[in-house]
Amino acid sequence: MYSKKVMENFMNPKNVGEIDDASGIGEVGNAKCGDIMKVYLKIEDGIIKDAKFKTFGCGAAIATSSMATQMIIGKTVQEALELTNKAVVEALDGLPPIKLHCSVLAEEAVHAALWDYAKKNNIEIKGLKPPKEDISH
Amino acid sequence: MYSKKVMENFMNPKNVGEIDDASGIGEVGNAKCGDIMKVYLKIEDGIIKDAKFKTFGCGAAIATSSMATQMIIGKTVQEALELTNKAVVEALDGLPPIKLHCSVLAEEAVHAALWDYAKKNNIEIKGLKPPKEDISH
Amino acid sequence: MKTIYFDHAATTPVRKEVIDKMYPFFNEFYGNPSSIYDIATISKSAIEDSRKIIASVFNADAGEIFFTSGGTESDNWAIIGTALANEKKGKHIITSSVEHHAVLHTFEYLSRHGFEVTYLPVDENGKVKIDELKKAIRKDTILVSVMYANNEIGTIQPIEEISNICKDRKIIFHSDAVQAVGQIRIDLKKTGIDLLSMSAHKFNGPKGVGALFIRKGTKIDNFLHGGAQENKRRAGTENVPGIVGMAEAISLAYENMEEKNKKIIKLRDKIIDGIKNNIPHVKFNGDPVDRLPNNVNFSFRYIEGESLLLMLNMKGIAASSGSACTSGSLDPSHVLLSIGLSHEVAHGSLRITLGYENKEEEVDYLLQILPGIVQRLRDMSPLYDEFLKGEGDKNVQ
Amino acid sequence: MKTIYFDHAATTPVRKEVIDKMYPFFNEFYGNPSSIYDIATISKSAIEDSRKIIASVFNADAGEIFFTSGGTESDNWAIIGTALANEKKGKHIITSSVEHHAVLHTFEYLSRHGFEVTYLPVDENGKVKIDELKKAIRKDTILVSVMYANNEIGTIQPIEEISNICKDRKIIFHSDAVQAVGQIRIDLKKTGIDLLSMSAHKFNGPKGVGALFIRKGTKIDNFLHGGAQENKRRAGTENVPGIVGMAEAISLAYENMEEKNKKIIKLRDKIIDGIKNNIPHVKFNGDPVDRLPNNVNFSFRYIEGESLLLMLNMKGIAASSGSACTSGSLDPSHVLLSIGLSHEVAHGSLRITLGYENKEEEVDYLLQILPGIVQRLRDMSPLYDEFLKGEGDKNVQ
Ligand SMILES: Cc1ncc(COP(=O)(O)O)c(C=O)c1O
Ligand SMILES: Cc1ncc(COP(=O)(O)O)c(C=O)c1O
Repeated sequence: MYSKKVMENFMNPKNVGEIDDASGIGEVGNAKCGDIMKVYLKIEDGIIKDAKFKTFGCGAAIATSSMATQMIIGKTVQEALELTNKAVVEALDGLPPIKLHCSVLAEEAVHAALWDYAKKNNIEIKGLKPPKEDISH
Repeated sequence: MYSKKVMENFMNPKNVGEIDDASGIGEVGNAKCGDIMKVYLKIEDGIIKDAKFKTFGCGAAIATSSMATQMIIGKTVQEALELTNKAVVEALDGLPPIKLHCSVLAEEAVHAALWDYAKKNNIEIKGLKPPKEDISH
Repeated sequence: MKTIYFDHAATTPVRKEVIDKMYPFFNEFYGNPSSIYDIATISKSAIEDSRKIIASVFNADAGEIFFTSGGTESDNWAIIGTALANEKKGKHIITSSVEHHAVLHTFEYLSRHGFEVTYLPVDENGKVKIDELKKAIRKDTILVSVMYANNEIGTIQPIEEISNICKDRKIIFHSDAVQAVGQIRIDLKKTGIDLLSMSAHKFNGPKGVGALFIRKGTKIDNFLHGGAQENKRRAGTENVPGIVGMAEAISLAYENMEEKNKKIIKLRDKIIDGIKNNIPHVKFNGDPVDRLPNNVNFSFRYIEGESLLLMLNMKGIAASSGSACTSGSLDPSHVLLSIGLSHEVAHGSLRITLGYENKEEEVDYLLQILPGIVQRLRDMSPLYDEFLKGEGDKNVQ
Repeated sequence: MKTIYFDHAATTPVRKEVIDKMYPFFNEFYGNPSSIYDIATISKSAIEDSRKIIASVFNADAGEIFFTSGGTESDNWAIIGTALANEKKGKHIITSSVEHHAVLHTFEYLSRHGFEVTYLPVDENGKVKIDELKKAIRKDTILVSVMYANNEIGTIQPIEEISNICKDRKIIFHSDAVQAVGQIRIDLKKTGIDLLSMSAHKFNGPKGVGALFIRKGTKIDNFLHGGAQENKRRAGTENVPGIVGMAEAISLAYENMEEKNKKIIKLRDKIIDGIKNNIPHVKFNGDPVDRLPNNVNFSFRYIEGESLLLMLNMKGIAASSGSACTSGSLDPSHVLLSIGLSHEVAHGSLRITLGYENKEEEVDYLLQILPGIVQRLRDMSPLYDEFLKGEGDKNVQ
């Protein structure tokens, strides 16, 4: 069902955990649908120094969290914003069609964390929209 | 599907043929339904001296013709009249349910031949009913 | 005594190669394809690979092939599924008078539930009359179902023409190709059939598995309701060994088909000529040209089919008949009656259908014993008597 | 790594003895049972012998057993067949909210075609509430369908009571016994079930074959239309190897059943106790007493089922979950929601179902690795975080 890359990222996910003094935290999804992703970002000088996650969800949800956080570390905020779910899926060598929503969730989680960072620091990130309010678990 | 007895009587039927100077001839069934039996009887002093048949029909039709003619040879007319399809079926060690009508046909063929004999000789055989008129092939 | 099997239209032996492919799916890769662990994903891939193999034979897309339990289910699904899904457009449906019961009885079922059915007549070779089809089509016609090739007399229908007529009028066209698949090539990109039924056991695959081709975009309801299998179109745990076996069987059947058919047609024509030349009072049934490569069908006057089969069986030959006695009903085959045979002649029919494993010696043996058997039965027949005495032929067509 | 197979409710491996019985029917006795020559009469007898074997297991008459392509077809036939045959009496039909989709989706189909459906609620152990059934029955109720045992949580329904209620009111009672057959004894002379569905692959028989018991006198329409097979009740060339395999599998399953069940119940209870005692924040699902001998079902809070299955799979264990992710839909199992679980808890369920070939070592291995896997996933879970921080439990049931 899953590619080798997905299984690697699921079995040995990178960046699991929290960041105590996170610059921004984003949480998306809801337990009703079976997926919650919480992403922590450490941002310095507009660069993402660290990213961590906690995820409740299926194999694809955990693997996309792992991959998405890996892909944004070291990137600028603007670059992180431009990370699409498609890029995450490609980096994982694909996902089954019914699992594509997990990659969307990962994209949204990163955006939500960036939104939180922007709000806290009272800055504007061009092209960033407010996260949907569906954390209803 | 068929018992050994049926197959024996089908593969090596007894009494196939005609009797030139038959005392009575009976033909029943119709080609539309796939069965015609024609029975020839040679009757002397109220005893069935010989019986022959010609049959168009399935294995059961041929086997019951063979068995029925064997069973009446040497019998009195009255005894022949009393030969039931059940007795023929038993003598054949049974027939599949959908083939029981063949044994009925054999009984009817013997009756028809007896009727013909009675008519020709202007005698009455107790309990004998006229054959149904369905020779419509 | 080894059976000489001449009844491939009824069913076929499963090929050794097919059994070997099926085998591991019984107790090694037995997982339920809907599950997510390894032995289950192996069954899942096996199904998807089989779907691709089958689709490619017909030049179709894998997503257009849906596995079923056999030809009957495919026919029922195709017909009931389109009727119910399109009944708002109209309730008139058309089929031919020579269809298999899996189609005919399904139309009868629908006619009991508010649909109006037209049964198309056929010509004396068993072909649907195109003019009659054109006349039968109405504004509210939603479905035409005409078989690809007939199971009794082997006649191949003018499918291309029928499909064009349906396409022009935007009517869904189903074809029961249970007898055609595995015997002749069918290109579903070229021919506008919307729904096509097939059954694995007719081409040396296992019994209990078949498929329905559903052209993309065809409006059809589900027939078996339940789990999400087959892209949510056909519920029920998949018969994995059966599906794998079906794919292997179809691959083998279409491998060098032209070459194999040449051989089979030679045998078929040898039987046809042998019977025509050596047995009097016979009638050849079916189309002489548009005919399945493996089908021979004759009526032998004055005798009845079941007795003929029993005598052949005693000699080790397995064949079939349109006689009523072999079907458990009173009437002989509706197909033989539809092409104009009298009941009497229809009762005396013999069908020989060849398979890839038949040999010329077997054909020679049949031709050697058949005349004697026919004569033996005629010698017992009161109808033959009448004929000899000159009173008969008027009755028997 | 050899798979430790703990998903026998999904499907089972075909037993060697069963395959051996099936084998000759693929290419030795391959004849179509409707034909009259020797190799065909052998298949015909094999079917009738199989029918007798299966009937005797249920204390039923052979004439009451009809072969189908599996549990789904049996369910569809039972429900649609009785609904259509009895619609003049009424169009109200009843089922439970914890049925398999093969039943639920068939009821939904009928509700789209003019029938009115009542879905009975269940208690927290998954049992149908008898009072609710009595209340639901109306003058125009023609069918009640309640499964014998649940496929997810293993709860055995009060079938005797339900059947008595239906009998008193002359309502046809169907029971989907796909999960019960092969695991517990069912006496159809004692219990007034009118229609009972079963599927061979759930008791170490082959996939793609099942049966429907139809009590003599039950009014039911045909579902698959076509040939005269199965006493003219179910058309389609019979899956002879499948049928023979099903009979062999059922014989083996019911041989020394009590003894075998003792062993299986011991393993089952070892798992239940092991999980309860070694893993915190779990919920046991299903009835603790009226339960299939082979079923374990737990919810593990704060984690999601599919990840759990994937981790178990990496350790060589095959199991199942009611998680939405494993079903391809968004909602978790309707069964778990029906017994009152929140979506969140339902997502974290694990089903372990045992088979005759499972060994105690396998159970020990599961109990050894499961706590670590659950903990690993909890350590990744934001819900577990919240719980630890004391803000969580209010949300998760
Ligand atoms: C033309 C045709 N259609 C349908 C069927 C039904 O197929 P099955 O018996 O595999 O269900 C058959 C064969 O029996 C057939 O010859
Ligand atoms: C309770 C129940 N009913 C029906 C079915 C359907 O059976 P099948 O998949 O064999 O058609 C299953 C299993 O999938 C089941 O567990």
